[in-house]
Amino acid sequence: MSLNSHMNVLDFTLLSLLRRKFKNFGIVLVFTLIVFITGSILFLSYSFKREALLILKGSPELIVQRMSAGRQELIPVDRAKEISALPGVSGVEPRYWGYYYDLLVKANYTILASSGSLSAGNRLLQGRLPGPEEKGVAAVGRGVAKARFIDIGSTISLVSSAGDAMDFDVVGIFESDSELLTADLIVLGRPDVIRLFRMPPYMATDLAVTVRNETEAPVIAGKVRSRFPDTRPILRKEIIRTYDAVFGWRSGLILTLFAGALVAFIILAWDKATGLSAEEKKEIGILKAIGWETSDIIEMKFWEGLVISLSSFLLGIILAYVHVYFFGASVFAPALKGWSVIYPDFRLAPFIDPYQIAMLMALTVIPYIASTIIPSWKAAITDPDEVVRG
Amino acid sequence: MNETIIQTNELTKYYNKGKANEVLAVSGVSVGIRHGDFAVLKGPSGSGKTTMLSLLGCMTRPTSGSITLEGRDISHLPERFLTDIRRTTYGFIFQQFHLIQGMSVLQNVMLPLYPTDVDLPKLKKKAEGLLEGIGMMKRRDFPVQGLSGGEQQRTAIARALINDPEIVLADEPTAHLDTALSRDFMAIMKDLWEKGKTVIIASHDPIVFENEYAALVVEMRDGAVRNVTRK
Amino acid sequence: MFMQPGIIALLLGSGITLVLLAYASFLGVKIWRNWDIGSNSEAQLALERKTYLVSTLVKYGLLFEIISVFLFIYTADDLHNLLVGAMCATGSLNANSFGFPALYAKIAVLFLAAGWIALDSLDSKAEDYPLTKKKYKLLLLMIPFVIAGYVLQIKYFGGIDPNVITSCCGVLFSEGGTGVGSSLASLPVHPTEVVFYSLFMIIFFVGVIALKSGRKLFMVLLAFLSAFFFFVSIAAIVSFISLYFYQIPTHHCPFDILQAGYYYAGYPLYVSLFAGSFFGTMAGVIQPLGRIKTLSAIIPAVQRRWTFIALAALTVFVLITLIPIVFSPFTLEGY
Amino acid sequence: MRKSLVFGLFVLGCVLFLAALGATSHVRVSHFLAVSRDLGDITATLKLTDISFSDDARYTRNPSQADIFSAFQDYPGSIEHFPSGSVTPPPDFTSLGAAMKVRGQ
Repeated sequence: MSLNSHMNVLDFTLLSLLRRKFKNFGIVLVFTLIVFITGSILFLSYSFKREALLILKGSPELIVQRMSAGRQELIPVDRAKEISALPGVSGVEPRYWGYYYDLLVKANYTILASSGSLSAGNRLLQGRLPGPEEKGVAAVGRGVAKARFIDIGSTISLVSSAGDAMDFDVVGIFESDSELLTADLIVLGRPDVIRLFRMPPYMATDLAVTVRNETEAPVIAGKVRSRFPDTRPILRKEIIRTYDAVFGWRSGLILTLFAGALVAFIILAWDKATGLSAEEKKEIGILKAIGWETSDIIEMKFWEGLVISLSSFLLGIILAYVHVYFFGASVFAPALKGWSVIYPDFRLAPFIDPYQIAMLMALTVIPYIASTIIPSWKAAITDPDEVVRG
Repeated sequence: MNETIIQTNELTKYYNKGKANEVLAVSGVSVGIRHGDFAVLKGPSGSGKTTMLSLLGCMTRPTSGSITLEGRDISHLPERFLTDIRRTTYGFIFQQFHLIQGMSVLQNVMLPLYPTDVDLPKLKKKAEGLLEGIGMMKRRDFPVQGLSGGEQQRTAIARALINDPEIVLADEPTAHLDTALSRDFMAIMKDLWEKGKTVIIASHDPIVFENEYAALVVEMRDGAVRNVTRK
Repeated sequence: MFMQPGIIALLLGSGITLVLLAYASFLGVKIWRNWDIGSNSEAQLALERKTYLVSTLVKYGLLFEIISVFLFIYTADDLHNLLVGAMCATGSLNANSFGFPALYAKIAVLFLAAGWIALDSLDSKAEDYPLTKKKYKLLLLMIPFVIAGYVLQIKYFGGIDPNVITSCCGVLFSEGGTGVGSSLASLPVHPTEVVFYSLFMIIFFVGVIALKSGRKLFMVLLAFLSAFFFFVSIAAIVSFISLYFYQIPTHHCPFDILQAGYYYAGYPLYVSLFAGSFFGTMAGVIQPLGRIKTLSAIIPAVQRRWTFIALAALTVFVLITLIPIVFSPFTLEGY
Repeated sequence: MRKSLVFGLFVLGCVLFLAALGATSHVRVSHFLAVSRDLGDITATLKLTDISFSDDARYTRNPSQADIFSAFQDYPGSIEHFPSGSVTPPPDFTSLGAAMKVRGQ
């Protein structure tokens, strides 16, 4: 047995598959769809995960929040001083931020106080950020700009907690490459945020702590917690781990829900393989009678499974790739993203490696192939003698 | 050339042994077939001819007794090796022709050697040669289901010859043919026999067993040998 | 912990492998107990036909097991973000005591299944199937490993607590540490290099003699050396080969070379190592079978072919290990 | 041409196409990696902690941060929204005479 014989058997298999075009193309179609759906889910969540991990590498190492009755409360700014006195802490800065529900477009914005400017070469902001103490100006995310039809130079009007309208000149808009981070942001000067939310004086939303050595962040978090028992320190590492778990969890959940469809397909494959028509059975008997061996028939059945699953697998992966990375996963994104008004519209970076491929194989090809083994063997042991006896 | 090629000894075959539908198809058959014999298994249907042919052709193993092929006992060989023997030594022509529907004449002829290490273009050439020899070349790419009975049988003959078999077996070859076509078939068989092949035919058609060159006629009834005539 | 897509895929894939191999051994027991090659009964014929099914099941089982080993390593690697302190797959696998044993069980299944398939192909070449009874007993030997691999992997994933601080590979393989990992890394670089390359030279030499002369002694010697070389190579990969690939003198992880950042160098590396040591060992293992009459004509040719494959694969393996050593400016002088 | 060759070419074509996609993916990933430096800059400057992934409800916008707002504020009766909320829409309260609509449904 060498290469020629395998190629010949493959030839025959293809010929034989083509004789039952509709049935086999139907199976390839359904299988492709299964790979496409599974692949889209995996690619999408994996890319989100990798992007989130990269993006969040720059976020504060430690956030200190004050809790009251299990809810987050504003934190007195003067605690910053005490925390910065802890050994290993290099700086503490209060953060002022909150959510704003826009009745007009029924969307949630994130309002954030500016604290400094971006580095000079940053290409992701068109215009500039408001200065920390500047009043009456704003930088907004693409999503907000689209929802409110604004551009640089227009004004955006928000209603403060006191009920009066505040107008801001838009001086900066984030570029679309940054939408995964900034879609719903409105960056204002600090005095404006305080006025908009009517925050009491000397209070901030929470404190961002920078540490000299990140491996010591948990120790510092412990110290903060023992000094201020009503606080909740959040480590960057924890956030990153949470994101990792969450995306894995989400796609796992969808996959589990989707498993029903997969099982249905496997049953179809099993049925197709076991329900050999009398004609097919007779053919296999003839092949055996004219000199094909049982293992040749098993090989033919192997090729049959391979041709169907490999074609579907490759087509499915290609479609999933195009769907996720060229069309922004238009079919599944809503399920993963939730039902927002401002959908961050971004092009995902295609992080793909053998892991995704192996995972897809284990989820689609292996169950299919496995479900055809025993039926193939049953077909292959057809007695050649039966054909002779008619 | 007159030494024995196949020798059977007390060959017995049961189907479904030990079950309610047990059938004794062949019982205690001992015959010897020589190189270059033109042998006919003669007898009414149900006499065990076909089972005998199946046993001689390595399609199935005997329940007891033995078959020796060129001095080698093959009655206990596993199926894998029986197939090997069948593939290299035998050409089989079935009563119902047993062509594979939906494939062309040429493809059908080539089929037996697909799982061997043969080069496909070479195999194709050989198959075309065989088709040429029996006047089927014009039907080369015809799907087999569109052929007449005689043409189907010619295709089946070409298929049986693709592996240059030493022994050609045919089961009731003339059952579905009219007299003229039956004579054509016998002419082809005679031609093969003259080329030195051993031909074994199971039939109850006088056109077959009353031939002058049918050297060995084994008459069977109820699974046993009634009469052996050697001319 | 089980909701990660990687874990779902792994449990599904290796679960199927488990079912296939368990069914194969169930059939194996049936065949082993009722086998009688001399009989022409219909029951014996049915058993003969079942052998085809068992071979097919084990072959697919091996194929799926290969995918599942990779998937297991990838998933462990992917989990390191969830675990405090884990920097790569090694750290994740150390998150609890089931990680590495699960991997070892899976690798054992790989070798056993491959060995079984080799025996099976040998057996089917002889007309009386002389190895059948032995073969199916061996199949039973594999089952505990398959089950252990599956159970350990479930315990491993079930036992992973994303908050547990695990030792990352930097800590694990640091010279002062304890445990299997660090004792591998503690092998000093230069002596390991010398042992590794000289052992390869010896194997190559023995292999060539075995090829030329076909003498029993050298075949058996080759088998022992190949099996030993497998462990030496794993130690060498942890000790110095991986360092040359990463070009970092402290990164001893044997899994990261499978990643895109290192041009997937790990795949040819491990494939050639596994194939080489497998065929080298098998060439000697089948030596005693030469005494069986129907196999005696077949075995020498097979041994020759396997020895040749083994030498070729091991040469490729060693050449791959040399690439970064020769072509990169990185050196381990002083470490 | 023999069928096995046609199939081989089909598989080869698909693999090549995938390889081409892989190459473009490499370009896009490296583009993203370049952009991600600027993104990291934004994260660091504005001290952001979360990605703008699901802003359907306030409390899903910054999942890593404890919230001033109760989980039930936007959709009364909605079960804890994160992460399962993405596949579980809030319950329908129209039977209680309450008017509530989910965008896009």
